[in-house]
Amino acid sequence: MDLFVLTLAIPLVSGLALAAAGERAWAPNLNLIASLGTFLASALLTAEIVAAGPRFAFGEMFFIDSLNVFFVALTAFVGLTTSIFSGPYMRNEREHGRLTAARLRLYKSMFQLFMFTMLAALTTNNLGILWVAMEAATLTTVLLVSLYRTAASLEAAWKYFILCGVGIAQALFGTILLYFAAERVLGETGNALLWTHLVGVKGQLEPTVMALAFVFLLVGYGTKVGLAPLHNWLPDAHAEGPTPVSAVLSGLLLNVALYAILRVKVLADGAIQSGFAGSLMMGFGLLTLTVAAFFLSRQKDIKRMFAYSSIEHMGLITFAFGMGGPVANFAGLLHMTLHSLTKSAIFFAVGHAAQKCGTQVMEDIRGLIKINPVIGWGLMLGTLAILGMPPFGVFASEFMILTHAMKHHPWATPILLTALGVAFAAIFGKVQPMVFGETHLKRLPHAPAITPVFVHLALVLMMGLYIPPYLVRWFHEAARMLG
Amino acid sequence: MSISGLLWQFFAIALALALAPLLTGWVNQCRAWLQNRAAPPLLQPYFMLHKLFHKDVVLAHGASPLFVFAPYVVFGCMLLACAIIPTLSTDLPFAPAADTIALVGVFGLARLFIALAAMDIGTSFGTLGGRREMLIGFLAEPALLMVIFTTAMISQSTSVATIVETLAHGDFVINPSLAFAGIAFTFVSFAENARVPVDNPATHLELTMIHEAMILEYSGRHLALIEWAAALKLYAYSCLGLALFFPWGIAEGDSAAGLLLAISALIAKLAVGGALLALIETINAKVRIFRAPEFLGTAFLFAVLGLLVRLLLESRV
Amino acid sequence: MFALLPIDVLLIAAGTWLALGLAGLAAPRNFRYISKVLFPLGAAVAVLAGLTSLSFLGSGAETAVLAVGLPGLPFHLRLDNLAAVFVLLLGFAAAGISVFAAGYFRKGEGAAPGLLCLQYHFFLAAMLLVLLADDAYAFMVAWEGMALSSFFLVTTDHRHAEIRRAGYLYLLIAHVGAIAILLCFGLMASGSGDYTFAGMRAQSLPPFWASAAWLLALLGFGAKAGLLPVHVWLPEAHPAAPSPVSAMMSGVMLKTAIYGLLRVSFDLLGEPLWWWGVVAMAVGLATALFGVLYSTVQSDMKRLLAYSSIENIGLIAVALGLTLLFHAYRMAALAALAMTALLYHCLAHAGFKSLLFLCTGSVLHATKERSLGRLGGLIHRMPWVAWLALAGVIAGAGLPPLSGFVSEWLLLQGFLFSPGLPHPWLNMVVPVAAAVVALVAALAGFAMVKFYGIVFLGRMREEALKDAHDAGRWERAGLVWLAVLTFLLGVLPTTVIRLIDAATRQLLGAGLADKVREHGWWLLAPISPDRASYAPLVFLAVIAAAVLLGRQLVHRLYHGRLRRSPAWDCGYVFQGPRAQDTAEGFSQPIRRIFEPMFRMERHFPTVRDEQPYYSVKVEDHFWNWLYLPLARFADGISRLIIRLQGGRIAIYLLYSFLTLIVLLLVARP
Amino acid sequence: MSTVVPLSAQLINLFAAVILLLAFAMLAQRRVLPLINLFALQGLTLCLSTLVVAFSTGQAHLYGSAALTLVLKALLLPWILHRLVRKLQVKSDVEGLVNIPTTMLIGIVLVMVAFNVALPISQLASTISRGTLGIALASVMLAFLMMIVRTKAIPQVVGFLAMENGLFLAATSATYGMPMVVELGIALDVLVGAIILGVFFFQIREQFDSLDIRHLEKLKER
Repeated sequence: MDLFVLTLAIPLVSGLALAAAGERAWAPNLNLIASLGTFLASALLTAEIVAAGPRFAFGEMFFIDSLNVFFVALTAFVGLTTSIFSGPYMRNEREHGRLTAARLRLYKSMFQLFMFTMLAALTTNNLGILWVAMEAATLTTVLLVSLYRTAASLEAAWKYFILCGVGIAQALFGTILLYFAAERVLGETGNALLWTHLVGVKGQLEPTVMALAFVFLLVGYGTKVGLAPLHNWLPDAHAEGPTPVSAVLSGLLLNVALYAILRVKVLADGAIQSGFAGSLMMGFGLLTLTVAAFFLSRQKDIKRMFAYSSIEHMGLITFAFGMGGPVANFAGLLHMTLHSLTKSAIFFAVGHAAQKCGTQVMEDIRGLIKINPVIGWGLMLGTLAILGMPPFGVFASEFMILTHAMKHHPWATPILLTALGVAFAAIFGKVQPMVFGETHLKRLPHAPAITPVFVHLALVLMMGLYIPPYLVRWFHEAARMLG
Repeated sequence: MSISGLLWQFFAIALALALAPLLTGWVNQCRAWLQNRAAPPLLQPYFMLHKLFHKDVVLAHGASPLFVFAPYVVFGCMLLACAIIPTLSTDLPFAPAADTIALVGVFGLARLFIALAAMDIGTSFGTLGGRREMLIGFLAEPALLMVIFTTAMISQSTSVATIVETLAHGDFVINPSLAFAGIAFTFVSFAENARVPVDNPATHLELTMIHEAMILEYSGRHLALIEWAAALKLYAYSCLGLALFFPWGIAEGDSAAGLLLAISALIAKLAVGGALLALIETINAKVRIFRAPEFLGTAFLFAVLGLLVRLLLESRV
Repeated sequence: MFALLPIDVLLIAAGTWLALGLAGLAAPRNFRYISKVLFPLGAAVAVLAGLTSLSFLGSGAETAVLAVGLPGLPFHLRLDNLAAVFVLLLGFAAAGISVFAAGYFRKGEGAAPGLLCLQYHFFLAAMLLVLLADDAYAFMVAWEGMALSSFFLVTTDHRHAEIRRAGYLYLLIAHVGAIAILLCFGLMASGSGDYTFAGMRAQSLPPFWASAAWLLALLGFGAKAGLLPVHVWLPEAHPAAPSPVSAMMSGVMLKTAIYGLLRVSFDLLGEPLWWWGVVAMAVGLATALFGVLYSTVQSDMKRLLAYSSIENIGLIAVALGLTLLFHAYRMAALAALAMTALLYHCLAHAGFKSLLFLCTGSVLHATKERSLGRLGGLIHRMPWVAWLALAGVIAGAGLPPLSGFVSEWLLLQGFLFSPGLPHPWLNMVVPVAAAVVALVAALAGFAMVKFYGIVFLGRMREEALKDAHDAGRWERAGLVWLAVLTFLLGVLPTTVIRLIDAATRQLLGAGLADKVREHGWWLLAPISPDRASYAPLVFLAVIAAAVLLGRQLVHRLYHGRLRRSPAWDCGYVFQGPRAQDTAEGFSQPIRRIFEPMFRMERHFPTVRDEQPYYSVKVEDHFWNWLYLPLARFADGISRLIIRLQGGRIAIYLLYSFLTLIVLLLVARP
Repeated sequence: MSTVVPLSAQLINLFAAVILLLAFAMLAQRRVLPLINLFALQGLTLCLSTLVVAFSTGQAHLYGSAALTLVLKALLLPWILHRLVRKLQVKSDVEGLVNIPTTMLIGIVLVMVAFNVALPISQLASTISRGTLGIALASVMLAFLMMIVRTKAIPQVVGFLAMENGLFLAATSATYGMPMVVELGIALDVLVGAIILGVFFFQIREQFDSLDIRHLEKLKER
């Protein structure tokens, strides 16, 4: 069977099945198996694409090239580790009485459907379908955010829904404008939203229209990426949703939204020829980075803080892609990968920590290293990794971004330096006493599923010291494609 | 390094050992005369030393080996200082071992040991003396070094022998910088040798003493060594001052005639110098300990002025 | 058979350290295995590294490339003479410290020994890699690895909030410094985009950008070295760490920062500008004076030593400034003189400061006490530690005939010739700077007397000190090793200078070795014996002869009788150990004379006090002048910015709306 | 172009104007049920406009779009909203953050902005309905404004849906509609979104005893 079809079908079918089946004993296993299956299919698909080059599926509706296949693999991988993590985590939540069986069913089903929408958004060749999938991704996660049905989680979900809904509406307007511009070149063949066709004629697209379209798309999808000042939904949703959801929101949804912007940027760049899109992204990136860094220092809730850290990194990545060129794009892609691995690892550790301490308030979490050294070290190393400490890989991409900025946009470096310094001071200052220090809590008897944390961190560590050549080739190709 | 040179070197050391107490005695005598007191005999310091060497050492219970060891080190340091300062001749085999900067180091080493020894017994006066000594030390050292810098710049050398040779035997040049340096050096020597107005070697008044406070617990041969070392230090400073600022008469080679002349010149200069020292001590009052920074600050100022004058007026000669 | 190059040996050494660290994790709680097997092995590796670089010194550079790192930028490594001097320092200092550590870490104290072993050996390996790195990425990875591993070591005892705070401050400043270094590399590579050091060497920057890069380097490396005003972490972190770690940080890690500065200033940037020298000298003088003044007023023995490290780093920076000046004006011989002073002081400080920190470790173990006010008289209980510490104290006070004096002597010699500078202002101001150096040296003597006198001499201020025990065998061995190094560095300056001359020659194209070699191995005369000379062996021999002869003569001519009695103390009857000076009392003159330099909080007792007490707390002005305003500023900004997140969805929508409208109105391609 | 504008274009422009008028009317409407009715009316107008375009251009798939609009926006969504209002017993008064005249003034400014932004694009367009792109953008913005100024959940959602109306108008006016598969996807999303919103209303109502979103202002930075 076609690997691509499998990759998309497994989450869709299992999501529907989980919704239909209800909370049975085998449901968690099905969830896990489905994620595993998706991952295996995507891994094989990746191998196939790497070996045989880009391909279409379902006519020209889906298109897998070296840019998105690596996001597909990453998405499936994080999806898998999140399922592994969420098994014991959700069981504990249920034991604590925070969730009912019905909600667990909702969670599993929606999780798989969310994976489906992500994968569809990544692989579609049609910018309209991309929009549809992005909207669907919002819809599948909005109920997950309010899973606990607390006042705060409802509020968070409502804001998430409204803000992202409005944002995505703007993206639709942008898509319409894009279609409008494309139709003038490609004619009414129905191919005018197909990226593979668009990219061929990107130089002929009307610059004025493309500029407006890009603005709408950037503001629209940028809302989902969490670009300041459109980011306001993000911390609330991350903090109030269940931790696995925070992990995938941070690790995957933001990436996919950014991916959508990147696809459009290629077209805008081709049409406008003046670095307009790049400057806009750089501006947004810097603003986001700075704003998020200053938000960090006043956080009290641990998940909220790491949500802001995600915003910060999205800003950095946006900045990198804004700079453009093979090096910066390479760095941006690398940073996206590493950020999703690291951030989801952190959320796993945070989830366990918060569960053990029974709170998300950082002042009440102390001495994790005594309560559970594995969680403590996981959180510590994850934090250090996300802060860009070598030898973790995040440093590698930050190294490239900073040095590239130094070379081409030296004016931006003081801002970058300030923001990174402030972020470091804020995050590390909060995490250190949580991990170290005295605590009155006792060690808990049962061990958590902490393997995903260390698998992620090991990967991140490896990328800091050694990026396998095939990965490099692949990144290079993707970076070149982005222009 | 010739045999005769070595001999003259040892002779210079022996002369220092012999003359140092005499100088102290001479200063004391002059001072007594100036103060209308009956003067002790000129040889009184020798009697003192002899008496002290005879006495048993009374060692406090808490004394550590460092306490016993320190007087010898101090004595050795002062001896070394006397060995490298050209008292009679500039051709000293030991002189290359230490230049003026190292000389400051030697005094510093002695100071460190005596201050540590003062703290060793653990009495209130000992530590008090130790800290005051170190205080004077860090105030005096920069000034002394600036003085040395001034002279060193004139001769393009920090070696004492070379400086003296340059100053004594070069063309006669009026060096106003040397006047400043000389004043600064005088100030520093008063402080370093525990003299009025910084310290009073004749008092055991608790609140004012510095040097005496440090050696309160010493007795017998240890005390004798320390007193002798103090005399040597005075001698060394005097000789250094004389060598730097009144270098005439110091022999360059090791001819017997030159050295004889040098000895007589030295004794004459020391006699005058000692009398002047007594005079200055008499007409000044001891200042409070916290006026000492001002006193030595002035010395430092003079030294820096000397340096600047040297750089401004004399450098492009 | 293929021959192992020195660089290979060093790489193997680094690898072995990493392996030893991981081996510690294999049995993290097996105490004997870790302390008596792994640490001594680590010491052996350190000796090997030291010997390797010893044999290497003087040969041409060797390079290697490791197959890790970034794509297109694998780890480039290079062993040249500059690196070799610092590897020598690292190896020999680390050997002593590791041996000491084998006896130092005790059961049941703080973290699991395996973890400590891991962090410690990673720290060593990272430092070695810093010295060997030959491209920006490898350097940064090693540099931050060094910061990270030492951070974990500093917070070994993380139960105390102040230790955590110290660690936090340390890592924060280290990280900011690292970003500055990264930007410096970025600047240096900006033309070619080649991030290897070879690439940076090959290109020359315009003066403006070269200066920017140099200033960034000064900031970045200064943050690690402890230069003003980014020194604040140092007096917090060094006391917080376990003593071997303090020794390693102070003795070795600070020197890696100096290494970095040298590398950037002389190797990578090409021709330095003269005013860099002025900046370095000004910063160095300020740092040295600040460090020594604060060192004299401390009441915690490790803090005292930490500030003393700041002082020494300041002196090294002064030497750097002098070198830069001379080099910029092409006075090669003098530049070589100043550079030799610099390198010599690095070596000397590594020896004596490690020694002193280790001594405080032994004291800490024996007494559980760090506060000077509760120590005293330990020379009676801990003679080994006390006598070995004396060597460190003499060297630390910069007195002959030990190591600290040689470098200060060389430095002052350098100053003496600064009037030759062809610049009307400089040749006047620079010699005066020598006076500050002299003041610093004298004050260092004050601090050292205070340290030694209060800890080891006098009477025991607390009853509990009677149970203090001397250092164990391992600790003693480590101390002896470092003391011997300090002694050798003190009495064999010509030999050492001939060793480090290769580095001077590499950086400046001129060296002292030829001159030095002319006058025999015992006489140090960098220019000519007429101008200046120093022969520590003769020096030592005269003093030793005087001591021995004096003793023999006195005993022979008179007698050697000795009686014991209570101390006299001017006849005062009450003589408790409390009557001795406290640490605060001892430094009272300094506080008084240099009052404006300190920020003091004092409490004076009054007549009516029920329980009268006196207390004084000395704080760093820089907190109030720089750090607190910065923190307040950042806090103020973040207070403003968080208003963005006011909770109202309407406002959020408004942001989105306004962003859109603004962009639509301004977006013109 | 001084030639006579064809009837179909006149009709389309008329319908567009009606849509804009309805957008203003919604902005001014204080009560919930009439608001929903206005929304339904807007959907109906949109459907008619699409039909005219379809008829005059012969774009077959636009008939489908029109039907979809009719079913979804003129019938289904208003019906759902009506049911919700009844079930949740929402008080009929709609409170605004800003008083209505001010809102209207801002609205007029927005219309001017929208026209200006859309002008260069309309000039490029070849469709008969190109003039309406500015109106589409304006109604999107007015809907956006409504979302900002309303403090109750249901009017906010109506604003959200009205925005979709504007988008749809834009799609038809500029490009004769998107490809069918996209249209269907969008419609599905809107439907699912509406259903989820319904679920939400119940949850919010259950939690806060009110649909006033001023209860939803707890999550913020302090």
